[in-house]
Amino acid sequence: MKRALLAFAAVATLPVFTISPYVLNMAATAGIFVMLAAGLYIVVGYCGLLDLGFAAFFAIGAYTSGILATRFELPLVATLPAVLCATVLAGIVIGGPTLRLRSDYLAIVTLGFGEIVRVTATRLEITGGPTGIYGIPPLAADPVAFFYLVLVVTALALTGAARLGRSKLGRAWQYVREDEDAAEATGISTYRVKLAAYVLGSVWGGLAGVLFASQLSAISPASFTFLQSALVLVAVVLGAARNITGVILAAAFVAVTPELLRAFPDARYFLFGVLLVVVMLLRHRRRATA
Amino acid sequence: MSLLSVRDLRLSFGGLTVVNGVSFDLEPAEILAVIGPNGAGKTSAFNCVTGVYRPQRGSVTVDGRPITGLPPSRIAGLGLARTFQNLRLFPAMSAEDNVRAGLHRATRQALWDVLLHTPRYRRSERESLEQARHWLDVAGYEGDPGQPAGTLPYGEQRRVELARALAAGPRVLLLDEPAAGLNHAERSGLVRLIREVRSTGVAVLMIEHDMGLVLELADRVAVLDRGRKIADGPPDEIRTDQAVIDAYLGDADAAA
Amino acid sequence: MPLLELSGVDISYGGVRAVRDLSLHVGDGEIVALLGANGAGKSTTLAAISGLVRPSAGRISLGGTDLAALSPAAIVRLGAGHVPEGRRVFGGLTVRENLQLGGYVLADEREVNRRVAAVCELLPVLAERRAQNAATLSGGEQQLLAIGRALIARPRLLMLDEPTMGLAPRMARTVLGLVKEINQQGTSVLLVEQNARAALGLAQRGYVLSRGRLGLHGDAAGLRADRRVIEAYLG
Amino acid sequence: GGGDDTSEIVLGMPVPLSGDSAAIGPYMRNGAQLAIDELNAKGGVLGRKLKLAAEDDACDPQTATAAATKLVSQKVVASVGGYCSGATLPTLPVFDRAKIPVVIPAANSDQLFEKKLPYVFLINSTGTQQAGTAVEWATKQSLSRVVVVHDNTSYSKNIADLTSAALKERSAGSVVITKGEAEHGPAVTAVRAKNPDLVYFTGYYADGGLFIRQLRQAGYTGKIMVADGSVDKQLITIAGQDKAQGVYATMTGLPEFTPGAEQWISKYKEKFGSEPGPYSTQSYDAVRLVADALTRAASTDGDKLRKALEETKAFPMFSGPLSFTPQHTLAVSGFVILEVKGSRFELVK
Amino acid sequence: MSQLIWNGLFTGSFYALVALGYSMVYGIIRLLNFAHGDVYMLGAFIGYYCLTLLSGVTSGLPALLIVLVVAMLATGLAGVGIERLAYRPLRQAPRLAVLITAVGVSFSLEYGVRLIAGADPKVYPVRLDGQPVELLGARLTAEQLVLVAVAFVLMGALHTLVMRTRAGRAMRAIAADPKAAHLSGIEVGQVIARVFFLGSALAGAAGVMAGAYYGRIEFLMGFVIGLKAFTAAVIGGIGNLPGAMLGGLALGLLESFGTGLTGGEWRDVFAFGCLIVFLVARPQGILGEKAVVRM
Ligand SMILES: Nc1ncnc2c1ncn2[C@@H]1O[C@H](COP(=O)(O)OP(=O)(O)OP(=O)(O)O)[C@@H](O)[C@H]1O
Ligand SMILES: Nc1ncnc2c1ncn2[C@@H]1O[C@H](COP(=O)(O)OP(=O)(O)OP(=O)(O)O)[C@@H](O)[C@H]1O
Ligand SMILES: [Mg+2]
Ligand SMILES: [Mg+2]
Repeated sequence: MKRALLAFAAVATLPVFTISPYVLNMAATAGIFVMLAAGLYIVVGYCGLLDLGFAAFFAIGAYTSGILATRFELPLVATLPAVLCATVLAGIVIGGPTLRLRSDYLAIVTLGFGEIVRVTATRLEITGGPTGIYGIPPLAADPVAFFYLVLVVTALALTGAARLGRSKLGRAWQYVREDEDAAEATGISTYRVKLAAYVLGSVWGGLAGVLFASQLSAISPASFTFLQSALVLVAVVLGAARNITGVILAAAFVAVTPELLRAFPDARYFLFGVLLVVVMLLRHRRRATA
Repeated sequence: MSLLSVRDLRLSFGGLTVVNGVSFDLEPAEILAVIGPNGAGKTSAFNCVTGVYRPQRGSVTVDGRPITGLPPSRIAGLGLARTFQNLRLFPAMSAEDNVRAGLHRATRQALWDVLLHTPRYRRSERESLEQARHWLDVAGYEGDPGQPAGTLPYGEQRRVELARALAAGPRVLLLDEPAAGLNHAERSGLVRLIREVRSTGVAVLMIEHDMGLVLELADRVAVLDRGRKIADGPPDEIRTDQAVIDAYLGDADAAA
Repeated sequence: MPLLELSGVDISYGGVRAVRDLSLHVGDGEIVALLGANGAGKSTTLAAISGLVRPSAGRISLGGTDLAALSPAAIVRLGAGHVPEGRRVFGGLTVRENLQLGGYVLADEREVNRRVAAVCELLPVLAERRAQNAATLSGGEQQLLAIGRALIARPRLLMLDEPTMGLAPRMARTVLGLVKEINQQGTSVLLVEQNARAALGLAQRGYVLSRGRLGLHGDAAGLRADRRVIEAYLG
Repeated sequence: GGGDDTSEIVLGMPVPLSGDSAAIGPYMRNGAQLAIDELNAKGGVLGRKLKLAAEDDACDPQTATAAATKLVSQKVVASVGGYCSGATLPTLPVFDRAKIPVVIPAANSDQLFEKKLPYVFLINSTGTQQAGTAVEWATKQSLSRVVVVHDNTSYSKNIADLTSAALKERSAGSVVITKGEAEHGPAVTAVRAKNPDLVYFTGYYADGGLFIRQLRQAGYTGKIMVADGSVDKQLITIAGQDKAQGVYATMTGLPEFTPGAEQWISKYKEKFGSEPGPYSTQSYDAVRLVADALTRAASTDGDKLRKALEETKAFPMFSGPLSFTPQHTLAVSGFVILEVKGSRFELVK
Repeated sequence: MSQLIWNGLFTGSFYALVALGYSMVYGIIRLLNFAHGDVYMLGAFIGYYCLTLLSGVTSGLPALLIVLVVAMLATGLAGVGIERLAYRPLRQAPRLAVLITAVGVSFSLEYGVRLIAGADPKVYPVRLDGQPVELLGARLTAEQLVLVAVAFVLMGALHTLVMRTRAGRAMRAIAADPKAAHLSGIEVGQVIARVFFLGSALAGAAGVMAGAYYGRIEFLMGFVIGLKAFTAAVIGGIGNLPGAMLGGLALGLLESFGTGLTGGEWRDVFAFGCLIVFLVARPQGILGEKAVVRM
């Protein structure tokens, strides 16, 4: 806890050193990604449900707020209730019938769901088709203000996720992750517990989507691909030694590394891939010898 | 009306009938032991009672209320708690968190209390932790309550499982071979514990191969063989029943 | 020279020492019992002999060969057989396939099938369930399968980790009888068993582990008469 | 840096260098680089050398925004990039806020200029113009059943939708292929079921080549036309020369048809070791246009540069002389019809 | 109608071809091998360069066959190498951990090839270009028939290998319980390496075939097909090879009909929608067995 506060304070001083929009933008991007990872951590890390379509909830949040804000000229904040409703609904609609499935079958269903959402966004008029929606008003126009907004929201989201994880509900998620049948036999309604994880994860993802829409002022299906889902998952798994602090670092790593590698435009994803492997192997080596 | 009543249970897999017309009743504070050769259908019958399997025929009632077809978690909520023949702990979680699974239904925590860390929430957490430790004590657990259950030695794992079942505050405790893997000293601890539990009015349904334990504890013994109940009665009667000796005990043990 | 020899073996799990400075041996044709309370380190010792965990100090040799550099599979080929704690049958495979896998190290498939048939004769329960998915067997049936599987390869050293756990009294006697029979055919046995009475009845010698250290050891008759053993294990 | 008068003038260029449009980025970057090298060889602009800063936008809004903020931080004088409309859109406010003019060589969605951002200029013709050309041609050929095939990228769908709308009752519907996939059998079957006499493909050459190949293999004998994204020699190689014969295209001028262009192509080849590709010419022209405007503005100041761009009159480009409409789009589009003959596209008179 | 079915079957056979290798690996170590599709891509590129090299010596079908063998060997070895370097050190780690290195390997392969070969699509020097024939109201070519047949034969052979042989038993034993597999004398590492070799070689072969059949290859060509292979493998029932085959065919048919019914617009929505409904109705996949719950 103390360490988390220190880290928070350290990151909060960033604008003292630089107000380069590029650095702040990168930091905000990382923050949003951390928030996404916190949401997915609830689903995958705590509850052990393999979700390969998490970007769908990200998209639902971003599109809901984007559409409402541009069509009805609402400020982005005013769209939050609708975003909450939409993500909860989406969580229930997709989780409801499918959460009785086991691990990898669930993975396919979520993968399919992610694709369905993305393709639908590409096809519909209201979502702006392949070009997407443009001209979304920002939550905070000034990069420094937006940076702080993201920082605070992400910190709250992380705290929330961590607190949930330590609660009765969070333990129930972990029981399900460890041994679903035993959990059920012990009196835990695994279905409802899983649905709760799914819905809460989707709310987190949706809220991250609102931040995202604000940051970019434009959203399009290209932001919500399977690759995005996979990268969030990478962050969660890379960071997860059942510990949410690790997820923060990992998410920041996954979000920022490709940016840092811009100096090598042609090789950057090659290097990113190699780095992922190396980091994972090192991480594991350290654990093995510990 | 019995606390737990099983009538004419029948379960088959494909063509194989595993439980065939089994009936028994259980009253509060009664210990019923179920014995029988390997593969007789004891665990399967347990699984029917606790909702893991859905029997093709027959009924299970608690206080006269039919429970067949309910999901296992609902049945557990009605006061049936069990342990497993092949331990089913949550291996990466600590012993005390394992026990807290049993407390799940009794603990109330609102989402807002959790997110805001209200005093109410903290109290509830503290209480559940204390209770978990209490039940670990009761079950005779001696290790570190914070150690991941998967790394505990077998005997300790059994105790954690028992504590988890007890923590649920059951009216019927179903134990599947509770003494397996315990040595002599540990076994006596188990006997004491089961007696204690019974004295609080809890009914115990117990599968066990350790005849000594069965004779020592059980009020009644039901014997299964090839899915059918072949005998049912007080331990002394069962011990000398020729069918039971043939199917289960063999000669040497009957003498013991 | 003894068939199996451990000298000064230490084993730890991520810093926690489960076994310390353990030395023991099993001679050719012997049955040796390994006793101890829960968590004493019995299963860990067997795992180390099989190569599933590696000792941090000390030496283990089988038939004079140091096992340190050998893979678990190579140790099996050297003649070790291990019926592990918790049965560990191959779920999703049939009983027959499980038994055939017991003979994986033999190249001759027909010989394997002959031995499978022989084991099925010894344990008719398995024969009855030959085509059944091993995961659906009852607890006791799985235990028998695990034992049967280890017999196929006809190991020189058979390690049994609580083989009678979950077996009905009749069946438990059958299995122990089987162990004796196998031993008489020349297999050495290292037996971990909670039923100390039965174990010491069968074994020539015994070791008692407590908290990872070697406590008492000696011949079975002596141990059976030892007050401390009686109190803790025989009652 | 902008202050120092002898330092380089940096032009930013967000283009896709990774992701599934990664093939396009290098063509654009090379085209722009060629222009810059030429200009520098003549002494640069305003007495200063030009420099290109190409950044990967991966056709992804987030990466593109990062690229744009990075370029803004580097104090570029103008941006000459933009390929995918969806990824280009979020970069516009970033540049606009910093008063940095953007000359978009490739992306051409209507949304790019709908918001009337003062610093944004499009030098690619719009979808409407291309669709108009295609429909006009189809009418002249009296083709009465036209099927439009697109790949659901914003560029491709835009042309397809506009074309369908303009065709009115002569449109026999549209079929969608998936970008990057190799098997178009189901789409081919769907096209054939509509029994068209013209198939207008508005996607990119890499898919177009395969699509044409499979369409012909399936026995389609009617006419085929492709939009400018498919006008590339690779289309012919991928489809196979025999199958590509007689394929028509709507296109805004190719270097081949501009006087002196042979020389341009060989210069490009010499420098980069490959043929120019999609949007090489537009990127080349974008840089030249900005350089011209800089010279006319006699300053690197964003406002002055914008004004100079707005005042551009008949600036010679591959696609014809350029002037801007008040919306900052091309006043005249120079669309022509091409046809595959042998191993190359040729102008249809 | 029959054309739709044929299109679906043909596309599906391609998916199945890749899915078979995927399913083998996946069935044994439960690895979501994101890099599998990229090995397919690697095969296509290796084939491309070999054919270019050979173009002076031989050409046409014989060249293609030689190249097929070379590419299979090369991708098989690449698969073993990848397993050795990136997956094996994580054997003890949680199952999902390997997923990360798999994503990393996928990126490295894709963009590594891009570094070497460039982002432009390449055109295969040798192309199968059959004359279509009419059969039962569908147009199909001999090449297509051969490809479908190859997929079926491979499925049969692999299924026999896994279900009937000693090696196959060892593979399934590892899937069920690696520790117990050790105790049965199975060299777990070796068996897994062999499975990777086989799976990767199959993917490589499919890559060369795709190159020769479609004629166009590019560095991201494996990504989508990898996803589809994964989908097919799961839909078919985890680790079940005939299931993977059926899963591939089902996916192909769904896509074909999705295009037929919606003009391609909603193809993926249609296909995935059907799959989701199917899985909800049959949670163990097409041929998968219901998981045994024993307590
Ligand atoms: N899914 C199944 N398919 C086929 N047979 C099954 C299945 N599940 C259980 N059986 C068989 O049903 C019989 C009863 O099993 P059960 O586990 O109830 O026995 P048990 O009395 O508990 O035996 P043990 O004392 O060995 O634990 C066994 O012979 C087992 O093989
Ligand atoms: N994977 C593991 N990680 C950490 N500690 C472990 C692990 N496995 C066993 N231990 C510890 O090693 C010690 C010895 O355990 P072991 O299983 O060998 O005991 P045992 O004598 O077989 O007991 P039992 O009779 O209960 O089976 C115990 O303290 C146990 O907690
Ligand atoms: Mg049982
Ligand atoms: Mg043990």
